Amino acid sequence: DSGGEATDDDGITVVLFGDAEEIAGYRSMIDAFAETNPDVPVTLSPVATQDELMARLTTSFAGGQPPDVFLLNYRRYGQFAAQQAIEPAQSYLDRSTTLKESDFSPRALDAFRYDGKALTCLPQNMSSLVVYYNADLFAKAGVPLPKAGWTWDDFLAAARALTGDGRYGVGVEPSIPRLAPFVWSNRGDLVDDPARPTALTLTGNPAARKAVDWFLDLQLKHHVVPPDAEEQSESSEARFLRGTLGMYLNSRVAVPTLRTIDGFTWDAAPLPVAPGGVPASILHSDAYCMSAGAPDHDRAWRFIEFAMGEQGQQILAGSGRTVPSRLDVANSPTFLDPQEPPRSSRVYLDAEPHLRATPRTGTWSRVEREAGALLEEVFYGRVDREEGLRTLEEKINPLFNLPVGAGG
Amino acid sequence: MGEHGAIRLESLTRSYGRVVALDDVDLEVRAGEMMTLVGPSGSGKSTILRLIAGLDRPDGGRILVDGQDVSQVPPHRRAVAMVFQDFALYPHLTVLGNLLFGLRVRRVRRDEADRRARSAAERLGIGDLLDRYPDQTSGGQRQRIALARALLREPTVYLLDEPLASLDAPLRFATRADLLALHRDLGTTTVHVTHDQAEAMTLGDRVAVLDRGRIRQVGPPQQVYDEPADMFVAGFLGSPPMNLVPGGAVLGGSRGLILGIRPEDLTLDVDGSIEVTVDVVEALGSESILLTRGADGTRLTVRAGPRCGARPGETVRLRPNPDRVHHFDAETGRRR
Amino acid sequence: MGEHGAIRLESLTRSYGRVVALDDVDLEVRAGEMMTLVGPSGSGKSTILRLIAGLDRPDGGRILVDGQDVSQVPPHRRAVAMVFQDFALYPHLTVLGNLLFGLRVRRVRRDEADRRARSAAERLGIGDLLDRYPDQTSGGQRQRIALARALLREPTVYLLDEPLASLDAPLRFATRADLLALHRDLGTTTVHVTHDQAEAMTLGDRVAVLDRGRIRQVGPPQQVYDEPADMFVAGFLGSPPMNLVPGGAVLGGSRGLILGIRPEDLTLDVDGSIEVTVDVVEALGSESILLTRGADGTRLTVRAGPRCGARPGETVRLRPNPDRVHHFDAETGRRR
Amino acid sequence: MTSDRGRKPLTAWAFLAPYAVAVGLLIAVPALLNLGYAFTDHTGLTRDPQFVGLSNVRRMLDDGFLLDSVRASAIHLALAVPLRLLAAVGLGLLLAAPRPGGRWFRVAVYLPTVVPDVALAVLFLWVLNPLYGPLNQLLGLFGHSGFTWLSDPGTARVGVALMLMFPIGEGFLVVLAARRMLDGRLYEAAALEGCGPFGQLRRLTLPLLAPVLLLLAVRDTILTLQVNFVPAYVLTDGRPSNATLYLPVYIFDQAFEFSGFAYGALITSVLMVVTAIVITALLLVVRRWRVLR
Amino acid sequence: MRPEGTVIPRFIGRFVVPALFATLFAAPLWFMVAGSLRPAGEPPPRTLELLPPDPSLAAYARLPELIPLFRYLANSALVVAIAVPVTVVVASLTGFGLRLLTPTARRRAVLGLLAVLLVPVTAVWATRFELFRLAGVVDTYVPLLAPALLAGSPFLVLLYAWAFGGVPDSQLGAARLEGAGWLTIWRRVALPQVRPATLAVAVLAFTFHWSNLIDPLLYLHSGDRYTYPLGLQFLRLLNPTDWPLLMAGCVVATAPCVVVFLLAQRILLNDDPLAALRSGGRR
Ligand SMILES: Nc1ncnc2c1ncn2[C@@H]1O[C@H](COP(=O)(O)OP(=O)(O)OP(=O)(O)O)[C@@H](O)[C@H]1O
Ligand SMILES: Nc1ncnc2c1ncn2[C@@H]1O[C@H](COP(=O)(O)OP(=O)(O)OP(=O)(O)O)[C@@H](O)[C@H]1O
Ligand SMILES: [Mg+2]
Ligand SMILES: [Mg+2]
Repeated sequence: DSGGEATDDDGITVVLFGDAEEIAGYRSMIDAFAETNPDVPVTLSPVATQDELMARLTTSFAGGQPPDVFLLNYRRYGQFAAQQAIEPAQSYLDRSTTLKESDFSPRALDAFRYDGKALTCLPQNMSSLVVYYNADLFAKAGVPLPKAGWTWDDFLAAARALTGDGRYGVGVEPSIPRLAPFVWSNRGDLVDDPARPTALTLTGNPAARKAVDWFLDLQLKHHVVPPDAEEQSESSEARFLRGTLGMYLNSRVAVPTLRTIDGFTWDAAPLPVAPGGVPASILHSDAYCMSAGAPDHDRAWRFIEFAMGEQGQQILAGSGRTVPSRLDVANSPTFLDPQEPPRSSRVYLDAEPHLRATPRTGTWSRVEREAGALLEEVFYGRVDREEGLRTLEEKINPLFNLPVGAGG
Repeated sequence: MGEHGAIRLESLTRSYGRVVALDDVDLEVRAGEMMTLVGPSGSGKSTILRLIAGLDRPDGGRILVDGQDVSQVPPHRRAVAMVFQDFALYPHLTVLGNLLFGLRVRRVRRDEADRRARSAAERLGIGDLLDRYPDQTSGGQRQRIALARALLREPTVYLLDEPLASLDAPLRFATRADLLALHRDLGTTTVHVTHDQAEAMTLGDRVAVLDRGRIRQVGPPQQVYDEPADMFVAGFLGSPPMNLVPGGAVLGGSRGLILGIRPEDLTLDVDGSIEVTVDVVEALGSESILLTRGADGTRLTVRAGPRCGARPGETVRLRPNPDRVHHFDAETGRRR
Repeated sequence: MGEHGAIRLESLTRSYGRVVALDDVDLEVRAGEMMTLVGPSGSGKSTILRLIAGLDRPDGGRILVDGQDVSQVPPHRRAVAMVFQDFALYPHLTVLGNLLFGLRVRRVRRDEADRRARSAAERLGIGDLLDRYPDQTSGGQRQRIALARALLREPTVYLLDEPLASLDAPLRFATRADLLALHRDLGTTTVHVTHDQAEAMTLGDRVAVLDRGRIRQVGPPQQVYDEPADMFVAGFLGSPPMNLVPGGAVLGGSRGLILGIRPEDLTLDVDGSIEVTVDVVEALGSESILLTRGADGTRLTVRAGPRCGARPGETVRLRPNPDRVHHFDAETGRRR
Repeated sequence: MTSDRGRKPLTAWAFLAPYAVAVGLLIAVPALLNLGYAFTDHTGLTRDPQFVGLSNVRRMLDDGFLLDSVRASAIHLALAVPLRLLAAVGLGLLLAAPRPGGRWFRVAVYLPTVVPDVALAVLFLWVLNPLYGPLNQLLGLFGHSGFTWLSDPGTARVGVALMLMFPIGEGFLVVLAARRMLDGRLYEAAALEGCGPFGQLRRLTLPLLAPVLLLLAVRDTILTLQVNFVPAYVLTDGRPSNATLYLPVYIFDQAFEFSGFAYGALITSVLMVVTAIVITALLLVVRRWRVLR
Repeated sequence: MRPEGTVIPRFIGRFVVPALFATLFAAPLWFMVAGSLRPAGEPPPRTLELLPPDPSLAAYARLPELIPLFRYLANSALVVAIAVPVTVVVASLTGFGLRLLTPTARRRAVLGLLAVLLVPVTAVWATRFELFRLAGVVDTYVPLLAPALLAGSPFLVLLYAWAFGGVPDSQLGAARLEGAGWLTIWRRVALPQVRPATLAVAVLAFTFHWSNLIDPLLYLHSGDRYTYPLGLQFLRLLNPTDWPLLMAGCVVATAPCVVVFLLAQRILLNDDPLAALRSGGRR
């Protein structure tokens, strides 16, 4: 009974995560799969949060009965891949008659090449970090609307103009994934070696340090970001919904929520570019993985083929929540539907060539989390900037060198 | 002493739901007196004590202590000490702790309190139990602890709710004497509840007989015993109880009357006027009780000497003491 | 009847931790006999009943019923019925439910069980209580329910653990007679525990007196009363207890002896040999108890007639009945 | 003692047998297995853990996060257990006495216990809201400018403890029931000795309830150390600066989030030892209460 | 009758103070209900309203569209329907066993229970999976009954032992002598007398099993066997504008527990427990 679901021996179990609406989307996709593949019964096994996903996966892997297919965020898949818990997907994709590697966003695929070459999992989406803005506020403040290629200075000027009167210019959560694109845009890097990172380079690398300071200054110097108490009183998202936040940085995930806005016009814009820098954004992606060890992965692969195929991707794109990793679907009206805001859905696709991913080592998810917590301390001025950044690196760097699974 | 603690109950009423526990009770306890309350189970004896203590409030009527209406005084402000039937010792405290409890509450200095507790314990012969917990003492010892605790309160009124009920006969006999001596020493007004015939007769200056929330008779014990005010009192006091015979039967008397005679007032006498058959002889050692039956079926209990010689089935003759035949109205039950 | 249920206890021993509850007890109860166990609290009376019932196991010794060793028989296979001191009625069942419980457990058919329960209830006069719950009945009624339940078991042995202890005097007197009548009817072997003097004297064919886990004396009640085997038995049976006086004092006798005389064997007599001062007169109505003190401080209790006329402080003379003076060894306490 | 003695105890053990089997299978075996994993390199994702001796222990000894976590748990214990006990006992005693409508008061106090953790956390996000939250507004009445509750380690800990003061239904129920078992006569005796209501509380109720209070304290200590982290997890998720990174949270993260299955198992054992020490200390401190009579 | 001076403090002590606390503790539930009545799609309120301006039940109507609400609820009900009786039986059997032990043995058993209580839940989550897999019961409801086989917690066993302590030895002996075996005595003599304890255990067990999230999460795999708490999690990550949905989900989760507590407390916390037992709580 190694691998595979013991209870129905000819079916497969698929573990997915998402909120109620996303799960409903997956459910209809699986229904569609069942129609065309009646011989492969699928047991849908959804969980809500990524924490729960990890608990579910660890328990079932440790207990010797992992699911056939599971959805994994690329920030976490490193620790699975590092232990060969995943059946690499490359050979299956190579042999596939329905899927071609070129159908997909190369940036998304690259994120799931654990050793840099062979594809481990197949990413189903590729969201990027963008700037949502309140067009009415921009008009009122007389600031030009953001457009592709705008710079940090334009961004800051707009933010300043929008701040005041109980309103704030920017809402952004202080975390590594939010900070990373700014660092990259300034031609810096988060870590010493993206393939085999051993330390954060937020202070050591001058370009990175400049980006970090610019990011921190939004709060600490320019006060265009809601301060600690304000942010805790009302999240940036709620603030934006209420029309008292000029710009809000988030990925495609926010769109369904933002679509409930009817008091003002809003749209999405690409991230500003550092002066003299390059456009950059960060990849948000989840991929289908097959658990290693099962004698036979054919059924699991058939499911993935369907989910990654045009029909599967269309169904999911319907929710508006994700950016399909299949370029043909992403460029189709299903995704770019002009009737639904944001009007500039193209910015997600335009960002695709500039997408970068954070490292995929076994301990990355831990690094990201602990670093985020410490960054927050600095961002809100709870600790001194220099002191805080130094502690951050001091505390985080040892984590890189731990073997997977070894504690602190 | 003896000047304080006069209690007056004025038309006290108390009901629990539909149960009328006390029904218009008037009672006066003189300062320094020991008053005994007797009555069947549920007749309201404990209720009276609880009302005097303030643990319960009357529905109607007043309670006066030394002429003062005390209805508004909460129990912890009344100078009343009560010994509960089950003693209500604090299980989490040693015997000494139990005795000290009240003193400490009243902020007596620690060494002074200790001295007083020890002397009270000595007085009641429990000086060597002070370090035990209540559940490590016997029933008789607990009773003394409860008494010692009450003594330390130095109250104007003692309330004792069946304090001897859980002791066995020899112990009960001994403690009864102690209680009497104590009351004589202190002269504090005491109200005392009992089920026990002997206690009722010996412990109180006066006895009040209760039945279903009403007082039937109050008076010195011997008087109540000798001249019961009604059939209830006649039947309740005395063990075995008084023989009650319809008028016109073996004891004579007219119809509409009930005649009563106590077992000790019937004597075995070959010239006796009543012929009966002996059903049962209960030889109690110190005396014998004959359960007999007359020709007309009337049952008569007779108290005879320890070795009276009568045998079950035998026919004997009884002589009633004519001075001691009681007459009751068959309708009202009242003494005539 | 009467042929079954002979019980033999052979050198029974039972300890609870360091407490020796029974210490080498031998006792024979004849078939059909009623045996009464008396003794102070904690002397092991209940333990004997529990061992006979099989609710507890002896540490050593054997229990034979009709000659059969029953140690291996679990209680529910022994044909034994027990009435507990607290009656042990099931509070969650009605009276009828209480009576039916055992029958239903023994798989008697429902209508048959019902019939039998009702007839037992009728027999004990509780036929109209069947729908009440135990706590809605009086002490006397509960006692009958417990008896009825025991009757339904149709046992070869009845074990009664202080069945009358919680009743008040008039009720106890009445129920005592019922119990006797029942035993006479059924003729089933019965072992009966009591604290009560009168019960001990009247209910049993024989009495066994226990003290600290040992049997002190077994015999017909009157015999035990009249010829107590030792000072303990002498002091325990009889209320007020026997006067025990060191040899050489008021009652004469030699040193090394203790002399005993029962209060009823001392008579007030102006020619009496003993001069005493009356301390207390307890007028019990039907008799009086005089607590007196001799010139040498010897205390003597005297039982006198109801209206004996003695007053506290008075000096009276007592005449002991010389035939009824008991002699005990001062060392061993044994009768001489 | 002969072998056939004590049929009753034998029966008693027979009644305990099913439970013992369940404990053996569902607790003892898994817990021992878990303890075994503590000395391997098990990540939870593979099936062939290798024995690595004490290397996990060595890592543990210089794990700064673990230190934070132990500190967070210790402070949490010191804050939450007294608060929760105080609330459960206080309310249990306050509401035990029969009174008209008393039932509804009791229901109200029990309610937060059945409210899902998420809802409670969401509510507390509002209660602790630095600008609009009632707590800061209350402080404002006293001229205090209020706190940014969840950004300061100290106030965040207090906030979590405050939140956990609400789901106290179990303890509350037990105190209610226990208070009702106390003999009313003792209170009457005390009143007649001149003991007022406060004295009765201090000298009777609390000492008499000591065994139950101890049981509750033990249970709450265990709950607080080991289980009660879910609402805190939702509310703060370890923030800020690991101030609320309680041991179970850290274990959960290690075992499930970071593939530190073996390491998580080791800390679990540490947690158990810590709990046992705390409980033993508790039992020793209150030994003279005669609670284990 | 009584002077003013005593009436008012008594009133405050007996009613005002308890009412204040009751309000405080009822507040979470109230705000949950109020939150669930907000019309969906509006930005979250900055303050918590006592009652939304125009309350609507839309959130409740949307729940079944988002998650298989009724299936989850039915699954939960099934689990609870099995688990609660099992908990009660195991806890009461074990508690009865403790009651029958001699004091020394009981003390030892209690210490053993304490040791069981000490084992952190995290120690057994993942390792139990192995056992369940070997038994072939992963993805069935059997693992969800495991806590029931453990009587929920040793605490409930102790609760029962404590309650059975009130059944006097003499009653057990009497039943024994009437021919009842120990199981009969447990079922027909002891259990009926501790109904308040049974109810307390049942309420606590209901609450536990009804809101048990971790066991279904770890051991249930088929989405259509999920219990409600898992379903509730799916609402947690919805947008802030969908908060009414989350609150409605929480209300749905809470309601059965409240109802069960209300039903039970008529007997459990009745001012005259004996009378309430007899009337079966009807008054
Ligand atoms: N708290 C109470 N609630 C309801 N009824 C009560 C209460 N206290 C007493 N009663 C009832 O009031 C009546 C009188 O009770 P009380 O305790 O005064 O009797 P008693 O004479 O002391 O009886 P006993 O000799 O059995 O102690 C009884 O019928 C009793 O059932
Ligand atoms: N289960 C027990 N555990 C410990 N000691 C016990 C137990 N049962 C009885 N004892 C002790 O054994 C002795 C004899 O007890 P038993 O109950 O037989 O006395 P008894 O003569 O019936 O007393 P009473 O008249 O008070 O009922 C007592 O000292 C008692 O404390
Ligand atoms: Mg009374
Ligand atoms: Mg006994």
